[in-house]
Amino acid sequence: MEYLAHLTLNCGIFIILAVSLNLINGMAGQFSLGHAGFWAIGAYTGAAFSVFSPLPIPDWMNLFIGCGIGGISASIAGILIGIPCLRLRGDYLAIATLGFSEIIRLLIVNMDVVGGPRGFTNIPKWANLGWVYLWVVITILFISNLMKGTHGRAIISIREDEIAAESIGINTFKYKLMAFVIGSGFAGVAGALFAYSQQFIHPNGFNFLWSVIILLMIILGGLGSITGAVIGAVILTLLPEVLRLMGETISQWRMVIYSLLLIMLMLWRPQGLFGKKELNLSALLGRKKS
Amino acid sequence: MSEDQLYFFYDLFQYLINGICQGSIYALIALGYTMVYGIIKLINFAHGEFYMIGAFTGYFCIRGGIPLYFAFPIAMLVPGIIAVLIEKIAYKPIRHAGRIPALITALGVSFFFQYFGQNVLGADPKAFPEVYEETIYNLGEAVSISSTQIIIIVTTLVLMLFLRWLVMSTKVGKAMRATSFNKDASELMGIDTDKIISFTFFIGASMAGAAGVLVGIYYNTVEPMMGLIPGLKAFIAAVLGGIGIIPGAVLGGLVLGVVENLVVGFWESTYRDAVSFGILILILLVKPTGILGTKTKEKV
Amino acid sequence: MTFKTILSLLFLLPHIAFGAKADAKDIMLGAVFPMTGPIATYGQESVNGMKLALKRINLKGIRGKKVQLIVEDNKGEPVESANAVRKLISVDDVYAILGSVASSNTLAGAPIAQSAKVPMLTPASTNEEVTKMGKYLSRTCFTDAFQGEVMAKFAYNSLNKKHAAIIVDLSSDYSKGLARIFKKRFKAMGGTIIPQDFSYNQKDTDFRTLLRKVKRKKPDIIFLPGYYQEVGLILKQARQIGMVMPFIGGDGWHSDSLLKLAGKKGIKNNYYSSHFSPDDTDPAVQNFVKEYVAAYGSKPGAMAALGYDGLMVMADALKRATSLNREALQKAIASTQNFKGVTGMITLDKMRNARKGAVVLETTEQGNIFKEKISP
Amino acid sequence: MSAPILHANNITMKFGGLVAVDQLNLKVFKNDLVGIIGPNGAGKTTVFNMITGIYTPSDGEIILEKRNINTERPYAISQLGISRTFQNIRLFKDLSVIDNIRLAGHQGLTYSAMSSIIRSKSFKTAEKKLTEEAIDLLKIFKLENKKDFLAKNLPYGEQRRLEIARALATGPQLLLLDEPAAGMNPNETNELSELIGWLRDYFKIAILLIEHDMGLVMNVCERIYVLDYGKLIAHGTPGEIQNNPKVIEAYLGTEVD
Repeated sequence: MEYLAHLTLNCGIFIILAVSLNLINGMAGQFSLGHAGFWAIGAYTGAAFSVFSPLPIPDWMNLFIGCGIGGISASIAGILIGIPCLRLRGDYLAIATLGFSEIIRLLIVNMDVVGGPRGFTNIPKWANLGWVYLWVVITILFISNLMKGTHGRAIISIREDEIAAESIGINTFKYKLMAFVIGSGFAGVAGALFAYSQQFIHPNGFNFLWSVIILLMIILGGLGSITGAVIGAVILTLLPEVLRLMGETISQWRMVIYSLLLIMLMLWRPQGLFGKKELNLSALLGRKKS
Repeated sequence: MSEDQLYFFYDLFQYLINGICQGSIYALIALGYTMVYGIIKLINFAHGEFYMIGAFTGYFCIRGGIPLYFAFPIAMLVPGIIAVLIEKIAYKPIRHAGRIPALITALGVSFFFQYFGQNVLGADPKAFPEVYEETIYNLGEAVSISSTQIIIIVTTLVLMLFLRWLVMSTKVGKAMRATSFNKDASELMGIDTDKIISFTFFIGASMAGAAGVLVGIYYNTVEPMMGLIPGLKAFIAAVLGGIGIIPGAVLGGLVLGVVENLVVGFWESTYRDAVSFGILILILLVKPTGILGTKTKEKV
Repeated sequence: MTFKTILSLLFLLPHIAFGAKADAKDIMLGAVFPMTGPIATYGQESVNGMKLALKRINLKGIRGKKVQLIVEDNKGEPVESANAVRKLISVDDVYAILGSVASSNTLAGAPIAQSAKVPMLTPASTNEEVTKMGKYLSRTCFTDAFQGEVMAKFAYNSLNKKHAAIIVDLSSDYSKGLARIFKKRFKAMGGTIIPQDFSYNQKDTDFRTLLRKVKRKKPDIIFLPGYYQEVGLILKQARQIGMVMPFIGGDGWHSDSLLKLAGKKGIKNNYYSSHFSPDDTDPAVQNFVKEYVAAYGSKPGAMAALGYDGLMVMADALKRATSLNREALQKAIASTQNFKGVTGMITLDKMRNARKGAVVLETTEQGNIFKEKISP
Repeated sequence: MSAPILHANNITMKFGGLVAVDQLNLKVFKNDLVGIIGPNGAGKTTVFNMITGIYTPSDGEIILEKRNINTERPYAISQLGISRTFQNIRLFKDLSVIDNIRLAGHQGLTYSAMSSIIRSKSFKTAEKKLTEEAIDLLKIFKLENKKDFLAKNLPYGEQRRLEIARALATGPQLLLLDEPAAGMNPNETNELSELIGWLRDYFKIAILLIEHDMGLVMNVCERIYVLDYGKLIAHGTPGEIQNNPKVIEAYLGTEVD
């Protein structure tokens, strides 16, 4: 079933995006509203590689090189944007990252090589369900293992109390930047995978709204929880399609439903469905017994 | 002076007029941003939507035959009331949950109005009815100013002076300043801070509503998404001038409006938004407290 | 608790997806149009036109069967378009897809239709790239290049203007494409173009400074290939600052709102090219207009006529196809010759683009006036 | 006497027009136990904030072992061997007790981020060692039974102890304690004053502390600096301070009343 297969694939891409944003927002506590910008950079550099200079090797190898290019380009952008912006706090950082991601989008619109306002066409279909989920696994393992080591703890300490973290010798700026660069890098990988599965990308597909939707995913699941991010991504990717199947009227009110959901979630559970906790099967079973 | 040089100055002067006019609109919206931020430290993302609601209120009033001098106050009142309701329903319950949940709620409110508006009013732009015959005044050979431009600049100045008077010279203004300085202490001093916060939302949204009507008349178009970009620009203006400072919002708005028009005039329209966001990032990095702001340190 | 809900939702999903299967006896066609979002008016009008065509087709039926049209909303967004095309192909198993309006939307769906070998016919996307996406992509409207050429001819020959400025909407490929061709043709005929680039972006509202710059160069005509939302404001503001020369543009101008946005002073003395004029005296056109007015209470616009013709061409191809399958259907679509539609004689060329004439309309306070018809 | 490990040379801190600390001279020697006292608003915590790099002095210089650290970032100063606690406890509230300690042991670790991602051997051995050291430290503070509690769930006194333990886990040569006895009952305060002396000897470190509890200061400290309105008004042994007329006037006098 191609349609369901594709929805599953989209879920995978959004899982990567949500888990990577979660590293920045949930773990390091740096409120970024510019994730779509890094997603776009990955998508466009990955697509440019596939259209202009694919190597004469099997598609799956090209896919990995393309994802690498997308991820590294987005990381570099992450460094360039992170160094000035990460000195800002809270809502100021949110606005600055929003500003940067809009500038990125405006730059793409003005670049005719990659299609400009028409969109980038003729991208080969390299990605399939298997490769996307391999990347999902890589992303989740990478980030969850990182969080179990001292670097991960240092990243969390910034969220908990930046001044205390500095007082025990943690270079908070370095770890903020580390979280930001790794997070934007995986967003770039998701971008390349997105390009290789959609075969067409358009600058408007990466606007501010998408940064907010990815944010919504991790907030729904609970900022700081990887499993929460995964579940949030799956729910919010499937929701519009479920609404589509429910008929025209409901589908039309989709964005209104989204925004009400967001407000109610903040009123009811500002910490998200799972809070900072990770969900695991044994805990679920244990809860059932009691 | 050669003719080219002469025209350069004519152009410059015309761009300045256009810029001050556009900047006045930013300033009116920025006033609300700055006041709400000053009092509860919330970047009210939904503020641009109050501007949209004001514009639509004006649109329906005038189409319904209500004359402008009645429609204008109504268009200030309606967004004001909606803002107070929103504050009570969505912001107040989570005031103690921290700044990030509040910011996210504000995003939610903003999206709600944008998309609700799209579904109910339709996404296509509506033409704002013509309320008076526009007069163009020629200043010298190649510079002109329209009656609407004069009205916008004057209204902005009057509203700003009114706000300044309200905040600096009235009892309620004193209470606002006290609440902004220290909410808990103000409560102990017998100030009903909830009421003061509601009042601040009301005033801020009314200013945005006024800007909405002026924009309706000036650009002749209203649509549900119209609040997004001016909302962001006004935020930039507020930060530029020093967030929380009333004259700062106006100064920031005017500077931004003028810079944008100079970019369009002497360079390219395409770079206008990039320059605005660039200014924002620059000011955040160089002087996060804005042009008129003073330094504060986090207490350890 | 939450986990359970999610699980049941996941199991429910395929059920919903497979549950609503249509009557297999009908010929299923899909349509992807913006029914909501910023360009919803285009989509709604197109679908109105198609519904009228559908009624006519089903009076007799095709190959003894009725035709069913499943309309999917793409909200004017590329990603949504791709999802909708995918859903139509794999859930509804349609024979062919009509759509969409905005070229970026059509381009997003095109690779999916092409790789599934499902004919996709766009009634209104004018971007050159669309039909280059593969041989299952066709269109029943003219291309951007042709519109640019038409307006260059019209400005130079009919209006006798020789010195033009171009103002481009940089966020639209449509606008850039038209501008490029206009510049080339207008120069080739002997006109001059002001070399400076004048541009704006969608959603801009203040054009006074931009127009001031243009005015200073003293062009005698201005080519403005944008969409009506901004064009309306530009026309109004241009007249306000005393620019009296005519503005000309393409089919993006087409909307009832243009007059309201531009105002009485702004609307006068401007021209644009379009696919269709309800004032065309052709009896087929008048008949269509009458039916449309009876059904919807207003005169049809270009999008309605294009939607109508798109589905009629599709029906014609269904009739002519050697057998009822997608490959045969695509062959039949590609070989459409001299099909008489309400937007003109439609013949698909080798690249599956329609070759047909354009109309030039003058905008006035009383509505658009049919000026002339320009053939390729 | 040998050279001081920390020397604050005429440091001044101005906030706008307000002079919070005015030309303060302060020395801490190896294995020293020094107190800073003064009425509220005397600028004591500001001194700590300057030493630990949160504020940069407006004037004067802070010298740590012959090195000017005026403009160093707080984390760098911590890495150079100055560690501190805070007046209003700043633990990582949502982390476990042991993770609070392990975080502070961060500086001793050398494995790269990549080795934690691929769970290399160096990662595993280093983490094991870190955990063992953390448990040893917790034992000293009688917190090993609560190692998996979230820090925010500890009672107040234990939070204070955990914060000191965390500061020690960075391996400092100078420990700054900002009102360690605040909010403690007399019993806990007594235990604390014993602990402070013991820590100094066990870890062979110098301790500089701010305290309002005169009993504790007089009991524990060998030298005392007295600040009033940002100015140093007295310096000496507890005995000297107790009899200093200036101090009695500015500070003790009002308390004795």
